[in-house]
Amino acid sequence: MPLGVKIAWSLVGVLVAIAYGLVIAGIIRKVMARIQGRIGPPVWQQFIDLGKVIFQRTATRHGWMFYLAPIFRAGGGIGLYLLVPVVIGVPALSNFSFDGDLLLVMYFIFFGSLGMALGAADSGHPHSPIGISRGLSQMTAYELPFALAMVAMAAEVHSFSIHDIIMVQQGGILHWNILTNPLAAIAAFIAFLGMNMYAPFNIVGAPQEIPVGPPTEYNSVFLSLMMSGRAILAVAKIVLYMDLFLGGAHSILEAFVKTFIIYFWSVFVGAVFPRFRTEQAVRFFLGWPTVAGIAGVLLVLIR
Amino acid sequence: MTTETSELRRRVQLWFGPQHPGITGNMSVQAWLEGDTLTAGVTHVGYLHRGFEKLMERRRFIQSFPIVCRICVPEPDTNEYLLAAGLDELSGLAAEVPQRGRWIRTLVLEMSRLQMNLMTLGGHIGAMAMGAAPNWLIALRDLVLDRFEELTGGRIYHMFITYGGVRRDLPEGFAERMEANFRTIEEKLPLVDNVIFDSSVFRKRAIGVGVVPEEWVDEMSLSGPIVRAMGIPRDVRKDFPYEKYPELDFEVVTTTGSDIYARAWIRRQEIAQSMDLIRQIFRKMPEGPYCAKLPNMLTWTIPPGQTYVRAEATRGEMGYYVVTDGSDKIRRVHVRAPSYVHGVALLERMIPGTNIADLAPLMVSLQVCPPEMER
Amino acid sequence: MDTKPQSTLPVLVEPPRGAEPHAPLGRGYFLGETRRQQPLPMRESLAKIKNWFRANSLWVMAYGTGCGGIELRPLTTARFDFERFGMAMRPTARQSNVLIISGYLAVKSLKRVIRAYEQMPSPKWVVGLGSCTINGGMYWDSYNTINRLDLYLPVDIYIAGCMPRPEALLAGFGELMAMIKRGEANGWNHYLENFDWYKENQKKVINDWNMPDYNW
Amino acid sequence: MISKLPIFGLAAVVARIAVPTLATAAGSLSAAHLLGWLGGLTAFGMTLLAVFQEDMKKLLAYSSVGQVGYVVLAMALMTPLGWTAALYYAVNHFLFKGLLFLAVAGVIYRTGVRTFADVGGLIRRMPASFIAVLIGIIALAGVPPLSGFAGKWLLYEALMDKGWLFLTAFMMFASVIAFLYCFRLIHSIFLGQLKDEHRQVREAPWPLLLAELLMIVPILVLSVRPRVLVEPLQHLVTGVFGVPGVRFASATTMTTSFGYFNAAAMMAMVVVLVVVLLVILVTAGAKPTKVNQLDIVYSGELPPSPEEVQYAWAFYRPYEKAFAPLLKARVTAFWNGVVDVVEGIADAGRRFYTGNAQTYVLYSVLFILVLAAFGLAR
Repeated sequence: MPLGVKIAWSLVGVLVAIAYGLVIAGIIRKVMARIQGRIGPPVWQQFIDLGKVIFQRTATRHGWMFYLAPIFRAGGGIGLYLLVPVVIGVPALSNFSFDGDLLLVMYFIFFGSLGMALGAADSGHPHSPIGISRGLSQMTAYELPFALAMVAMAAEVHSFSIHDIIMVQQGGILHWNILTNPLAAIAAFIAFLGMNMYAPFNIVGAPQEIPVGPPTEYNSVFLSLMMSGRAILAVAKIVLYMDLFLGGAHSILEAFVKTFIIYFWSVFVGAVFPRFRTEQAVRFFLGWPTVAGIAGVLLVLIR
Repeated sequence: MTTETSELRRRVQLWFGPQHPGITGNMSVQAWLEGDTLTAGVTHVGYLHRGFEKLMERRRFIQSFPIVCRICVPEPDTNEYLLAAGLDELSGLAAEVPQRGRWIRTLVLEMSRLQMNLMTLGGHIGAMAMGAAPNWLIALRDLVLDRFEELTGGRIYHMFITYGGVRRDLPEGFAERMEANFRTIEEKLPLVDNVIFDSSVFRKRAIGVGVVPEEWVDEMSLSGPIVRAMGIPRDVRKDFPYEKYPELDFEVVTTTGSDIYARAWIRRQEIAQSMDLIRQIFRKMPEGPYCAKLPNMLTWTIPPGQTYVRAEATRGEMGYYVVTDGSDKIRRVHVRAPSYVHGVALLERMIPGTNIADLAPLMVSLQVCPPEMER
Repeated sequence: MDTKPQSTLPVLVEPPRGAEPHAPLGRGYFLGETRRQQPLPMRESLAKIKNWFRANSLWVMAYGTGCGGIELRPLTTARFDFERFGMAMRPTARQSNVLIISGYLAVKSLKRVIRAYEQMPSPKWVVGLGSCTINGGMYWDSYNTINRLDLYLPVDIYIAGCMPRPEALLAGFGELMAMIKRGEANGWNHYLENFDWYKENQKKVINDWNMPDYNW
Repeated sequence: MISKLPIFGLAAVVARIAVPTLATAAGSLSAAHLLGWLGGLTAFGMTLLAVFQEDMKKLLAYSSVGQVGYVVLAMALMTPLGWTAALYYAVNHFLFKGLLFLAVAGVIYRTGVRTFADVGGLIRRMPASFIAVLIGIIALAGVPPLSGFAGKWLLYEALMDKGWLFLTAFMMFASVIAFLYCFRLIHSIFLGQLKDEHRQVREAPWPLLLAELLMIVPILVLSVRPRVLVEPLQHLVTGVFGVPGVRFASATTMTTSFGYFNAAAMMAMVVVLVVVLLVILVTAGAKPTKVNQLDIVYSGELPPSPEEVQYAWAFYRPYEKAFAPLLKARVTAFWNGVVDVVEGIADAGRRFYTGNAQTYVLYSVLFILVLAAFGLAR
């Protein structure tokens, strides 16, 4: 496939992914509302919010680094999405996944977070660095079980290529990594809770403590870019998990179903828990999720 | 080259409030943060000051009742009762208040304690960002508010208890509808217990956090659930019985630990206790008139005198010091509000060493009610 | 003779405690370079579509200024649930569009409310809740409250009552949404056009005025 | 950068003497494995200590020691890929750490303070130094577009290739902890609130900036074409082991037995994304008004002085609390010993960091000469 066509397809894919991320976020708001006994907003509420935020008549900014946070947040999300194959066997939807491997993807997750932190800190609001300090602390903590799981996955196929990891899982549900190495999967899925920032790990934006953390000063068009970045980042992460543990997807429908299931795991946990304190969250991840990850790696070594 | 970093630069000044979702109303805590620990905090009030005590000096006795219930917005009935009881006592009307009137007063007081505790229990976990339980509990509280509306005509402000008794009798079938509501509440409460008291995260966050030492009780005149959470059975309803509480059968709920968890547990038990008491009240309430024959409200004067009346609000001991001078207006009234003690003195003393994440749960568990602090 | 045009802004802002300001007093810390006076009539292309988006996504600032705050809890939670109309609470002024003045305003609160209002991005709307915002309600003779809110802030819609039930609030917000869709809720325009008048009124009641003058 | 020189000494020594013995001992628990864990633990422990420093230079010093840990670990791998990684890492670290030291020296020179809590918001006064530090920390953190990622990538590929799985995960963890101090370095110095006494601070002197530029250019070159450095290093290593660890699929793509990495494509993607999004941000929506420093949402109150709004002291206190069991009790004595040693080393090292640009340039030239001599000698 020529590069131009591929870029065009990827662009379409990015737009679809943003829309899908917004729809998922809308469904989550609905589900959360139903758990709380409310009716909840319409599922397309996120689109209305996005439109409203873009159509804001005035905007304020601080220094020039202020621009960086939304750009890095959205750039990190889009970049991550572009590096992960969405549907196997369809070149149009496999994006640029052959230009990078699992390590690159892992570090691209940090690209968004770190860039966002840098930009948000420029606003000069004390809530931003406090939120960032919490967020980065938690990020390092869930990184350990996540890294253990990644290492286990990669060691199994002796390759860091996501494509290879998907290929080894073909041939039925029993070949999926979630069943062949459940311990590593447990570690990774608990790390996923921390990544998604739902309770009990939503310590970054904690409204009762530091409303609303890093994006406190963001408004108007900055906020809209941040919202779309968050949407696509969520989609990219669940696609990555689908590829690693649920055997990838062969059709768009399968991708929708699998990603949806993965995402709702964190939502259902988040609906019924209060929030950890920062050091409690860090200690939690360094506790038994790490043990599960170590056991997962041992499982690979024994085999 | 290397200079010692000044105290000013080690700390960050943060304002919790007035515009802050973690604060329990329109008040603010100016706090200093070092790392993630608050090193000092000052409570600021005045955002809600209306000068009630002054306003009442310009109003006739009956005109004071609509004002007085605004002193604590979520639990107005204690204020109404206290003003009514003070005026009863000073005017000599106390002897004429009929028995049923007293029972209905007790009923209203317990209902208001019930709805306030339902809301505060949700606040405990809501301050830790758990959305479901507060939603359920506020929906349950709305059931009690429905009964209030049926009884008094208002959801929040009732202006129901007056001198000489109450404004009207119970409507037909009130007890049955209340019982139906109680059954709904009792059905839902185990679920709430499950997500609050059995939640490992809540236990981690709440046990051992925000401990009030026992020596402070008399030193700072603490009262209410804060004291009962230390194991001291102190309750105005038992110690200085008023209205029909002596005829009701209940034990003061106590526990040990004196932390956020213990105070939440006390509130949970008091919800059950309130429902039990209301059932008892319905059983024991006699028929009869609900109000004494009242004098002409426009010309009524009360002979000079002064008195202090007290009652148990959900936050602790609430007291009114009422002075009359023989005219048709109150000469002076002073409100002894538990939130003032807990929200200004106790909170400021507890802030040093508190984690920034624990301030909101701490404020909820001390049950600070800003309008009551400022009057 | 100094020919540089003098600032038309009065020097209002005290430097923070313990600081020796390098910038001219009143400009360095809080003020932008120019005050942006935007006469903003609602004459823009796509106005209808934009207004539809704005009306269906009202973000309310989480600031309970008075007693009315107690009915905002039921409004947001299970029984009345205003989120089904696309409304949500936002904890920061920079991201909110609706400011609910829930009841009476003490003078001290008024100062904070004005500051919060001026930090909100436009379009922004003010909802006056309860009788106290209309004429002072039962605190008409209190020494510490203001009686008429619209002397100090442009109120788009009043919801009368003491206190109004959540249903009344929902009806009020429904009316506000309809006004926004029709392009009639232009309180913020009015504030900008009559900025000096509003400031004069505000300074009349707030004695220790140390607020920055900005309006965007 | 001085701390890197022994690495080459170590490399030479290990190459001549240790390879035969250690390679034969590889089997159960080899000495190489021990050396690897020693390197890993150094990287982890020093990184953790760097996170909690309040002094810019101490932070960089701890960070350097931690980075040497990575190099030692890669050396201990005793594979061609591992050695390539170690040498690449060392050179790269020399570049970005030199850059960071120079930029921070500029800040210290202009402001006269070294504690994070005493500076802040300097981006408005020293934008060039800010960009230098930004490039330095992105390279240090190993976040994709810049050269640091290639080093991290080589290291992980080498570790996985060798089969040291736990060390791989452990190093991933340690390198993420490095983000904490990277962010702190840039936030506490350049972002946030500008202090009153620094309102007149000027940009760092131009010789210093020139030296920084000398570091930035190779970093950018390596970011797009890591092959420029990896290929010569590969030649060196092949001399020892006989087989190459990295293959070059194209001008920009490197492959190992475990994975592949296209640096130029990555750089292109990031640049395109940032430019496109910036254009979107600038053209769409309302034109933003610049507001001033203390005009922040502050719960409706007026913020006090910039000093009290800047969050800089004890930045990672919760993190410190989470690791308290590790840093307490018996372990404390051990770490105290480590700290003493490290501080001693850092103090000794500080004599070389004169803050004088000419000296630094001299060091750089000397270093490159030594490097060249080393290469020729092979």
